[in-house]
Amino acid sequence: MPFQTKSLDVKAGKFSDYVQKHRLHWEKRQEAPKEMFKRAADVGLLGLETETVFGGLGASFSDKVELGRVISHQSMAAVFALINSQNVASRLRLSPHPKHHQMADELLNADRIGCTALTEPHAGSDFAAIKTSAVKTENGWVLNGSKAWITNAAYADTIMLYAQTNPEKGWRGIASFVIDARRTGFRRGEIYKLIGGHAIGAGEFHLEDYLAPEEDLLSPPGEAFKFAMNSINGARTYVAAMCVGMMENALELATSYAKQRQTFGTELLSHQGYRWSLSDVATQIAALSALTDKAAHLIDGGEDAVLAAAMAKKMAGEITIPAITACMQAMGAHGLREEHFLGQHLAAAKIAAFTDGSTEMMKERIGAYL
Amino acid sequence: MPFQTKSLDVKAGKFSDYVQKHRLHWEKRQEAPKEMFKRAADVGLLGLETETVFGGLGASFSDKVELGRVISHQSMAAVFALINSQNVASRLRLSPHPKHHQMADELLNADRIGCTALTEPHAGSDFAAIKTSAVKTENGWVLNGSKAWITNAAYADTIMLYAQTNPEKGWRGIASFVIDARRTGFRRGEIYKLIGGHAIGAGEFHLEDYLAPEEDLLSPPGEAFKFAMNSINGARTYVAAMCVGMMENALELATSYAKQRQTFGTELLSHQGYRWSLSDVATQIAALSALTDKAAHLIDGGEDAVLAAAMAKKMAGEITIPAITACMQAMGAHGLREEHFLGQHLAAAKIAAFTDGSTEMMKERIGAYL
Amino acid sequence: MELALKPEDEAFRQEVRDFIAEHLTEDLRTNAAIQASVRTDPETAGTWARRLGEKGWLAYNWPKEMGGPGWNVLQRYIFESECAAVGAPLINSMGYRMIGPLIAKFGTEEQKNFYLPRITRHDDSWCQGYSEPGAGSDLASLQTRAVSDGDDYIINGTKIWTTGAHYANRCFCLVRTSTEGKKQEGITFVLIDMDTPGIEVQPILMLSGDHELNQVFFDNVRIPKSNRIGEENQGWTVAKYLLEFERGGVSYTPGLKASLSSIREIANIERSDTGERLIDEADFKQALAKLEVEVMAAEFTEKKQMTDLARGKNPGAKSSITKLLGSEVGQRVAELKMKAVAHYALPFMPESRVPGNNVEFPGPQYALTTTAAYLNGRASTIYAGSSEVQRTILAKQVLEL
Amino acid sequence: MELALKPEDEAFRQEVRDFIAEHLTEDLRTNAAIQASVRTDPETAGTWARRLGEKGWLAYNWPKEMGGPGWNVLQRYIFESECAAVGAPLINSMGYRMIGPLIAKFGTEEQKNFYLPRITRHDDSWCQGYSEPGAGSDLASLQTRAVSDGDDYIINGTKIWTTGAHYANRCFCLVRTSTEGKKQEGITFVLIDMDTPGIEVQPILMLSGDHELNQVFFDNVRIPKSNRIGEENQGWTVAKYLLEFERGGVSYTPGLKASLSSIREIANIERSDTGERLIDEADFKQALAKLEVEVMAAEFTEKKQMTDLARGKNPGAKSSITKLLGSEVGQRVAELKMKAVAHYALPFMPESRVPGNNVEFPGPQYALTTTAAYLNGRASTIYAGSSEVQRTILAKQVLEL
Repeated sequence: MPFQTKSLDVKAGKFSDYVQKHRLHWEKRQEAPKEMFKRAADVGLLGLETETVFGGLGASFSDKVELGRVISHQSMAAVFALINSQNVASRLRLSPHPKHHQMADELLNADRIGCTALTEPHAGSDFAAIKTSAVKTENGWVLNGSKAWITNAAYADTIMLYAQTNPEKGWRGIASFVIDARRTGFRRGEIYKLIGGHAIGAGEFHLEDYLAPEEDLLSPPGEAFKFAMNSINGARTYVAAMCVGMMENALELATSYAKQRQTFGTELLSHQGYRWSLSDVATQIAALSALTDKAAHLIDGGEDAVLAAAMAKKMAGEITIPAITACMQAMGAHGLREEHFLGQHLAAAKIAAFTDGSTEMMKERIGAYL
Repeated sequence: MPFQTKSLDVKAGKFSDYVQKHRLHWEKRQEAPKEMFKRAADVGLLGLETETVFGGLGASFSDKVELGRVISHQSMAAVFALINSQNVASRLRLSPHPKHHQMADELLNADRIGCTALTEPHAGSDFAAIKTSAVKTENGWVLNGSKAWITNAAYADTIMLYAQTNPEKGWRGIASFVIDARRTGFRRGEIYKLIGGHAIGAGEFHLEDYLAPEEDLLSPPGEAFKFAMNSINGARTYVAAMCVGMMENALELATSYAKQRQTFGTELLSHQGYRWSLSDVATQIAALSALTDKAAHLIDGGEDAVLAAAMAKKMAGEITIPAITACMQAMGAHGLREEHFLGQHLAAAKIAAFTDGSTEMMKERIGAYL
Repeated sequence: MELALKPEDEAFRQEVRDFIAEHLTEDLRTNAAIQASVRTDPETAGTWARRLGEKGWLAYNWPKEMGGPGWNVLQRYIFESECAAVGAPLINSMGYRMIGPLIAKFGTEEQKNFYLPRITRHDDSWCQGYSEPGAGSDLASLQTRAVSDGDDYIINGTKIWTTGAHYANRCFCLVRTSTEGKKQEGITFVLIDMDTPGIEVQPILMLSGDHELNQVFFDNVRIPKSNRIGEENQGWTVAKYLLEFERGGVSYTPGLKASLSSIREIANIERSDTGERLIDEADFKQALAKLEVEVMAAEFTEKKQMTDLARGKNPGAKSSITKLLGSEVGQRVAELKMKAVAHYALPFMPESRVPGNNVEFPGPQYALTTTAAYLNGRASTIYAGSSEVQRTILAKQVLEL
Repeated sequence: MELALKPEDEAFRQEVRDFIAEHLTEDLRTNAAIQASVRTDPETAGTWARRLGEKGWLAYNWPKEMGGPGWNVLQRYIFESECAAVGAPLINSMGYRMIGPLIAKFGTEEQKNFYLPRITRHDDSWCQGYSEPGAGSDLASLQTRAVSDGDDYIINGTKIWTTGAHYANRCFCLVRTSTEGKKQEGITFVLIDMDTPGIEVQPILMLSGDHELNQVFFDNVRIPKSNRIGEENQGWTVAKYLLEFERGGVSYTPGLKASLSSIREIANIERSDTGERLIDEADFKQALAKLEVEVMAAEFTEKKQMTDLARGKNPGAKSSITKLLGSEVGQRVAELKMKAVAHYALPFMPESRVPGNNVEFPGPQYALTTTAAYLNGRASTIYAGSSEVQRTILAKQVLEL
């Protein structure tokens, strides 16, 4: 679907060019690229879903999905990190407290970097089992615990964090807080080196008697969980769209390689076998695109997108790696060259298959509808 | 593997030609072809595994597998029926009673037709649950019960039948008997019309106070079950080889069709896409052949073939239908024409996937080794 | 697995349901249920077609100016879905889907006035004379000759794989009027009445034993030139428009969704080898879920394309994607249904699928047509441009390889 | 999943095991275990190769008259299986598997006497100069020129995808000595010492970040004509023999079986998303069983072909089947292993796979090389004749299409 937001295509193009130029370097230095956020701010992408009255673009969810797809041509990890930060910026605008709006302003400028903190070292897929505790005192909430596999953990300082206020209540006890990493009680932990995913800046951090003032309670117990569950349909949808983007890129590389080879007079890649194999990839891309578009459309309309998002995520988890390897195979040994970034796409597809509910979890979710 | 038994290739060729000439007619009249056994007797195939001293060919198990493969080019159902009868002929030679040898002689001449009777209307895969009862009296054994899905049920009159002598003992109570359908107490039941499988003559029969003299007890309780379990590895192996035969036939049809089309000057089937698709079929045939050869070799050597046979059967159950449809697809609309018998091959492949333990059961069996 | 509809669409769906409930009588439904072909028998299908025709819903894909109901894309899809869900007879759509839109585009006023109303009422049964023994996927090689003789053409040659030629009364045909220039340039599009002297129809039996296909022979068949659609030697252009229409205009997914729902019902009843309900068996459930996703993806792809069509855009080469998805997913659905009915897939009793028969099928009703439908479905990746042709089109026109 | 061996074979296996237990020291084993390439680092592999060479087991596929142990097919297979099972270093086999048999067949007595003993002792490390930027799967298009100059050739051009060129001291090479006639007819087979002036080696990094491949540039490189194998312009015949030997001579399945057994171990430890052991999860178990069957089928196919080879039969085009099966099943096995280690597939720490490093990998040891091995394994369907080339050979020479 074309972008609905005015000039978002131009912004996306500019940022894509920047990512393409730097992505190999980011992988090689094996560090999350903080400067990438600065560039995203210059282009104006960190306020993607922030309302225009607050200086953002006020983009629809469909546009967010489209942005994920387009920039994933260059690097899924980069746009995944970017969207993670902008999610916090737009969420903070719903807060009645001026300090949160101040933080959101800084997120737009990349003076702050945002992230959502949900998973923990020993609670991967079972969200309700998180152990990070929030205890209410007269000075505010005291938080303790560790978070793991957190996107942007390398630099994020404005964190939408989920914690348990009452373990006996299960998911009803979970609340969300704004955590300011510049305050005492926050300690950054290990930052993972992920193949094809250094730009994600994934890693861990710890809260040690971190004191959150009362107004930093973002969603009270009960509501936080529902908010997270709603937003996960969105995440599944844009992750699937990112897979579309990577497959499109692989297909473009393979087809342009084929044409180039033809130009040099060798007929190697004019063979029908390659053409058919790539046609199948094109067909799968079309089918997955249709699913992600549909899910995005439902979410934009405020309709139930649980099934459509789960289906898109499952299909993405199953077809992306075979589709990319088919394109690599069509390029022969050239497909193995580092500069094409196809190895990183493969690795990112693997990350996509795990994040926001694994392919196996999607099967369970869809199975429940059978 | 080439035939080891002298001139068996010639016999197999003669019978194949005969089957090819009549198979469509047999399907059209929707009846099991009794005359087929007469022809098999003339050629000398009904004594395949019968020792040469008894007038048989004394062929190895590997040769039986090879015969299954070769004749399945024309009709899996026909050779399946034939092998079923010869199994009884060779088994009866182990009996010390002259009357059984007399019956075996008649089986060699197709004056009798043999079959094995195991499954029952309500005991499909669970052999130990059979209900047909055998009660010992002073005049011999009195048998009562019904058998279903029995190969050659249309005409068989010499039946190796499994019955329960003591339900409390489970599989240890099961014995096998020679049943002579010409005696009172035997009643033939419904004969199934099976797509692609009329030559199998599958159907039902009933025993109503059938009196079997003591000497017609073939394997006593306990031993019968072990004999059946051993022979099932053989059955799984030759059924897999029959699938190889059908795939080979489909591949031959598709390749010769392709060549013929080239001769007429159209380039339709010289396309690489078809060639690659058919090459994949050739590769799968080679792999399954290797498995069936190995299992046959183990059985010939008296070694444990449970796993190898189960693997061959499972692979056959999974690849045969897609391989045949790939060949059909390569032939375009011509592949759909009745005379090529490809629809019957497809149906027979479906029968193969069920008989002697379904593909799902094979998964369980292999899973136990994991 | 349905997504929400707006109130006005709900109302429309109810209207369709009411009509079907009243006019799709029990006998029609039963006759349709026991058949496995891409069409129901002509009598059953014809009756249903004429009932729809009276209501003005037969040519449901036509705009008002052509004499159709002028439905939008969603309404058409609802109509198709409702028909598929209750198992309405599969009508010979050669008239309203194929030749109708083409006459409307290329026909003379006289041709339009004569044929279009007849099509909306199902007065005729049409067949398509395209493929020949030496010209299947490579259609332009066709050799059936039409020689000019005053105001007539004299036709000689043969057409093959002609669905329904044994009961059709009219045929639209591609014939060669010139052997000069490129082979595409000497082709002309004509309409032939099937009772014209010199036509012989020979049956070709399908894998399932059903009779649906034919070979048609033309021996000095004389037709008036007024039966020509478009100019002489312009038949390829006419036909190409139709081929894209055929690829793009057919919705596969309403039928696929109905099949999946039937598989779910079966899997709730049948048991696996290990005794558990099939729907609870891990392998089966996994295969079913995979197909649910594939069908949903195909559905949204189809809907996207229908939206384009509704906006008057020619889907072009992209219609190859819907054809590939619809037909190949369809074959996988048919295969899973074979798996679901297990042993019941084996009985071969084609008579039990003939309306009015008294042959009892030895298994549940839902297994009656499963195998035959599977076998007949093999043709879906071959007709209307084989999968291989679709891939070649995609590679050439979309990937520009 | 092992089948029974005869007593004499059992004894042989024990002999191999004893040798490995004594000579495959802990440091060699550790260094091999942390590497994911088609070869181990030259130092580790070289040490192991020389130990085997001393025993007379390095050129284990050679007959006695060539200086090998003269093992039969089963003994070779046992040796390979035992090495694979304990994870012995993967030796650069270009010498004993590729150039050795070829020198034995086409070389002069002088060449045989010089090179063959050196190969059995691993005195040299060989690389193969075949592919060029414009001549990959279509090898005969190669352009690297060798111009005659008295008793020498002067070589100019470039070779690409040259495995191990950065540490090899010798290279066997196809060069063009004539541009007349068919392109296959002007090719000559030569041996080049890598320290000859004018050779430059540039690295090509793999997907995994590993360095294994190179591009080699020849700038007026002078070699004596006595380095030629076979006659001038007969290089294609020489190379073709080698290509079939390469396709037919390599056993894929001992390594695949070792991988499967490692997957089974992992699946006994790791847990699925729903908390059960991975080995008990229906989907995973199903996928594993499928691969067990495929590997077993590939194994018996390989053994059949090895029996042919042992009988002196050239496997010819059928070796394409073993190559296709081995390499494609191998990629599926690597993919399943990725699935088994789940999140541990993601960490990227190539330093942790360098012998003697002190970088700790944040996961179990069995996950250390999984992803890199998967990525490097993408090459297996491309080198030694890509899958597409194999399919084309099969279609042409076996199916005669």
